[in-house]
Amino acid sequence: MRERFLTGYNDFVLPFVCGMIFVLIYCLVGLVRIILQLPAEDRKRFFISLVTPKTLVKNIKDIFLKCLIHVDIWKRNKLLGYMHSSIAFGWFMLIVVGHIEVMLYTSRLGLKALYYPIFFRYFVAETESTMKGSLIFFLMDFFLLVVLSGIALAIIKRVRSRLFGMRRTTNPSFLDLIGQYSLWSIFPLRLLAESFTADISGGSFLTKSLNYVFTEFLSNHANMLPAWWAYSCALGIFFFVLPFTRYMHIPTEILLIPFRNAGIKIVNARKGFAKAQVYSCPSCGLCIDACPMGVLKGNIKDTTVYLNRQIRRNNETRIEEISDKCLLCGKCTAICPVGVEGDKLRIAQRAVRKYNFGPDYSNIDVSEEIQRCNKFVTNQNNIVSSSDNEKVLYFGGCMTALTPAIMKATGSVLEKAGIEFEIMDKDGGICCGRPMFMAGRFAQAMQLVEKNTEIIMSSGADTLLLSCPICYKIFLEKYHLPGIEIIHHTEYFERLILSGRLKVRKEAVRYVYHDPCELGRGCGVYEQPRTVLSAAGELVEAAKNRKESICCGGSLGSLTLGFEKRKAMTENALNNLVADSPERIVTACPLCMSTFNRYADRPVEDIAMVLDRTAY
Amino acid sequence: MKENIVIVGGGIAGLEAAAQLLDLGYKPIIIEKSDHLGGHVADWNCLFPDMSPAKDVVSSLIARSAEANIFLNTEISFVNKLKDSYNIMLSNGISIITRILLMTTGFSLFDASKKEEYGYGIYDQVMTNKDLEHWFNTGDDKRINNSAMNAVGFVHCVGSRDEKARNPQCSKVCCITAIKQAIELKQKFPDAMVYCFYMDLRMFGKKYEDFYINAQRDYGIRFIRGRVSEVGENIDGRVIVKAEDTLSGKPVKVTLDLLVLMAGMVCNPDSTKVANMASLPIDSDGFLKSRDNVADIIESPKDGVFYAGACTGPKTVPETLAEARAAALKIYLYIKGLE
Amino acid sequence: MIYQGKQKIWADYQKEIPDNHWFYVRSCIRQNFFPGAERMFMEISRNLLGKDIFETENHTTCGGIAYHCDTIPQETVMTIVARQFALMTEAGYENYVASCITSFGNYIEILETWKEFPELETRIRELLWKACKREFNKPKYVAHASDLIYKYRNEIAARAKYRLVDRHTGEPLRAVEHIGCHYAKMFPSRGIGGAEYPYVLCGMIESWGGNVIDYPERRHCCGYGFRQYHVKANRGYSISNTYKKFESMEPYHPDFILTNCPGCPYFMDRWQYVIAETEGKTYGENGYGIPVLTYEELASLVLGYNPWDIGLQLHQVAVEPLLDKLGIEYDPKEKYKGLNEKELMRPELPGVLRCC
Amino acid sequence: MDFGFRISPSSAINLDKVNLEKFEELHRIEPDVYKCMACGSCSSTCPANRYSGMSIRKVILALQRGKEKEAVAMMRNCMLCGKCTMVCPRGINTRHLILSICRIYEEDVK
Repeated sequence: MRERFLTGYNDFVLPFVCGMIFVLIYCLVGLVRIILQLPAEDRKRFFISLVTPKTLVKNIKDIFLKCLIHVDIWKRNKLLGYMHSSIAFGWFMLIVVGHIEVMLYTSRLGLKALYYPIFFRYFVAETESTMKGSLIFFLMDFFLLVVLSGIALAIIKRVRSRLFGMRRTTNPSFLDLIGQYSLWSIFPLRLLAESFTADISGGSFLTKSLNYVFTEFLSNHANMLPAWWAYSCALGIFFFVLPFTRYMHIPTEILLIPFRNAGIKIVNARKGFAKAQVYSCPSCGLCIDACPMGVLKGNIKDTTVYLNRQIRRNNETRIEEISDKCLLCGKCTAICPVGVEGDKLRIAQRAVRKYNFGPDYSNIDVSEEIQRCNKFVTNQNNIVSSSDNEKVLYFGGCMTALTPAIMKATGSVLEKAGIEFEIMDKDGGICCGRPMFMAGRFAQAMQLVEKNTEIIMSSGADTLLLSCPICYKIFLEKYHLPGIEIIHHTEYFERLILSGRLKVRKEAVRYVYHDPCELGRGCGVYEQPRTVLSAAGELVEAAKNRKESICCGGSLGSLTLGFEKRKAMTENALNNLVADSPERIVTACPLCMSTFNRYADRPVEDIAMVLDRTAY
Repeated sequence: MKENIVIVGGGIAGLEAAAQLLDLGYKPIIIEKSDHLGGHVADWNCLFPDMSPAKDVVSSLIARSAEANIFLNTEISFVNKLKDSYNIMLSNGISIITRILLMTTGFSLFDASKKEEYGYGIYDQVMTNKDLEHWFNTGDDKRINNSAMNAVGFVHCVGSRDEKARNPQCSKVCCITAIKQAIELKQKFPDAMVYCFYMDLRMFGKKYEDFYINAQRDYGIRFIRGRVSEVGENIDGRVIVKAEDTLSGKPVKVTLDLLVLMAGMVCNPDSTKVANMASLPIDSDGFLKSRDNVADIIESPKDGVFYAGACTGPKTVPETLAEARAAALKIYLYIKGLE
Repeated sequence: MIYQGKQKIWADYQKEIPDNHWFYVRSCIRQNFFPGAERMFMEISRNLLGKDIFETENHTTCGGIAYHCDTIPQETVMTIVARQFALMTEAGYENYVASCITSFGNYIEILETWKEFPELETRIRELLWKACKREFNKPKYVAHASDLIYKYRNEIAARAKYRLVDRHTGEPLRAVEHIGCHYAKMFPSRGIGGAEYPYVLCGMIESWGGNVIDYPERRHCCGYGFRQYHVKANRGYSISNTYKKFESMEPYHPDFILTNCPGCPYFMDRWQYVIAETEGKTYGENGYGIPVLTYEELASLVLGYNPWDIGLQLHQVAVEPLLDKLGIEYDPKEKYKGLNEKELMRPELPGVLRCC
Repeated sequence: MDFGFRISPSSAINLDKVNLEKFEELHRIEPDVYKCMACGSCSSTCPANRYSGMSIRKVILALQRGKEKEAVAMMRNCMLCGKCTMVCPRGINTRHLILSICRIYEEDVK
């Protein structure tokens, strides 16, 4: 191996070197800014996590599996997974092997280290006889082939996205297109350039073979330089546009993973962690198919991928529209390969909205409610009755108030199991605060949380039972109720059945269970309702279920979706549920129940109602 | 087929019944007191809920009933009851002996000047629903000044559901007519504020509710629940309307460039006159009394005398036409029974 | 405004008023408010027109104020009225004329009630007999004194010395007429011209040469409303109503207001002073108020009586600008002289409202 | 001069003088606000009703009558729970309407 030029330099490296330097500086500045934007506490936590061995290992593992191998996409669709990992991992390996090669065969690199690993073949001469690193030659050609296969798939995907399990894909912006075309051209041009040079610099099965083909009709080595120029230019263009395209996700995701592993949450709507999420979005468009609003074509541009794009463009009008329209079902978050939290990001956008006035609950006196709910307090000294029974306080919530059948059925099931309970909001209660929270008005939501906490804490209960997943989520996340177990009725019923306190008669009825967004994706409760239903009848599954369950369309999350617009979503969700011809649709959320009931062609019930019918 | 059938009234009910009877092979006689056929509908411009032109409805009815014997400008002078028939003397000197009499005498529009507090006929800018339809038809009314129509009000239930106006029943069609006219005015004067003062809104018919929602959402017509108590005239000739906004429990006052009174339907005095001559009973609401208000609305208690349309109470156009068809069929069966 | 439309309504609401032989009952409060008014009624109808108007010092209040203030039960007010009718019967009269609008309304209401509930009339006859051993016939005709002046309006016009025309411009004077609420609002058919467009005062103004103004709040109450005024805490409500009327008539620049009720002229006159003091606002020309006259005073003025003889000095709002317009001569020095030529006390001049 | 009483402001609503500029702005964002037919379902189901007299139907009316202060006071205890949206027979998106009112109107109006 010897270097062909004394200088070790040719002008064609300039486009690449400039692009490289630009993108590195850009990323560095961005990194520093994002870290500075984090709240001080989060920043500290981040730095500590970087040096904690456990998180360090996890970071490396996650970055390798997610950024290079794209395991999440593999799980979803093999072809799509291969496409992503072939490009990412292949390119990564080209860079790694390229560097090894340069380090093995050259000394005194100096500034040449900037471009030698990329354009090494141009600067060296290698004869067959001196070729000692045929393995390396082979590896380089192999990974180039891998990347090229990925690029080929990417081109096919643009035309036939259905082959990759995607119905719809993102509409690229102009810069995205430039980035994409330059990315696509990098590797064919590299192949071309290396092939032209292969007789001088050596090559393996791919480059060498092509070289033979080329020399058949293009024997002049002068053809070499334009190919290398083109290759460098493609790289340069790609790097220059990278910060302004979706490809920014490549560097950002490497930051996002340690952020997430450090347990950082979105605080500022546009800065810090939120910004990292927005820039991590690869515009893959998986969220478009996931979005329940997608049944109406007009809503496609309101999916998370477009939210990220608009946030990057600071288009306030569109940001507001997109973030207010969302049902907050959380499905885009659940399926996002890079972990952009579409729902939380939107709530954060809602939170920055300016209101001239807002609610204030300081005038609300809860003493009457406290009086009503203190069944478990025996005397005026606030001593809790010492019975061995559970002391269950049942909070139906606003939505259950509109579906009294659920409240009645729940009460009846509890009675059958011999549970002592008190209904907290028999005559109307105070809202749990979740709807207010979803509207981004956190302080007001917390005021409601405080009011309810006061009532619950003075009730003497040891269990707080909820039948509404909307309430359940905020109770789990924002309420601090020491000594009181917060439990959803699906979980509680399962416990009663498993412990034998509730006997259930199994009937020959086919039930399908709809996972409410807030209960499933929101609180991770998937199994308990299924156990309960399996005890009461035959459980069949919806076409898309659990993490991928489709929102009923009634969600309080959306601020702007009108009643009429929701109809199509509800019907779509119903079609999904009846895939396996169930006789009855069962859910565990009063809002889902009333929404489905509006358009369903078969009975829709809450799980409590099923249990009330079958338990004894 | 020699049977004489006398239809009293050449409004849409009379014309429709005549057309049906002609189809059944009879040659009915229509007696109309005015100089034209079509009655009140002929004075109207468009009909709810599809805004179909009234003149199309009327002209098609006139065309279909053209073969009948039609006496215009003719009133009934007296009616003699013979053994099983009636001798009807007309004002033009002709007398007809008939066994079958179909009353399609319709209604009268409530005389809005009787609601003195609304100042119809006294204040310059007050008109009735009928005047407004006339303007829609001809564009001729000095009360409507095309360049100064900033605020317009509609008063529902003028002379309906009002004991003081001695007309306690609901006139049925005014609610939807007011909404129709409000929309039409708003279309002509998009910048005008249009108010409807109502007590109840009775949107009972096909597509009426859609019409109402349109008026609210698409035309921004303001509905104020409260009966107008009194109307005064401003120094510049505009009218000041006072009512209670019963939904907020506060008196409300507004200055308008035009006030349209939705005059209701009352029994036609001429109808009562003929009824008296033929000894037909009058119901407690002043309209003709049917044999039964549920099952036999188109039959009088007397054999051979039938009713159709608004002579038995306020009716919409489709209801009137349906009754006219039913009456024609009933007459046909009645004649068959006689033979 | 379509004048013919009003004429049609006026034609519908005419009532029969006998020309002569009336039993006259005075108002409780008018003699204090505008003492010249009732005296001039007697003067004009008896002395000038030679009508037979009988009055007796034995009559009392009709009980109307107490009735409308909810302080006496219906039987009581009916018995009081029955006694008045008994006085009329004893005097041999059948036609009953009241000076007060509320009285007029009260009589009509009671007669109508007796028509609907004859057993009530029987009971009242018993009560009256028990109380004072009197019996009565119901009057054949009940009229308000303004009905009579309306009836005599053309006779008065024929004898008039002045017409309601501005001497300087030759234009008819602009007059606001205000009818007492109890005149026709309860029983429209009992008032001349009905309740919505009463003609009783319009007729006088028209036949004496003036022009009647119709303004948006014409029908509105003057604000007196017994309970509103009698309870001091409610007086703000009373004056608010008067204020509303003045605000509404202001753009028409009326020359005077004509009334036929005891309370209305008093409150529309005195409240102009209070409005001027509290709001700093006056409604006449050059800081004056709008003179408020009773129909008797106006009749006396056109007939040429001396303004100070008919009690115009007792008005809060100065009448001099109106007198000037009418061309009526008066001696300002005589204004506060009593009948015996003795100087009465001069009232203190208000701060805002301009007076002479 | 103090007489111990004054002209009290009229309680009547004068529609000629009501400034509807803000309401028009609200209407541009919430066209459905005109659809309310004052059935009262929203008020009867509202959990905040018993605390601040909240009734979105009254709020809509009060804003159209220029009674902004009254409307804003009623909204004080709204919890945004969405029951009113659920029960509205005319499908008005009351929750967003409430948020829009909070953005357009101000608390300290005269």
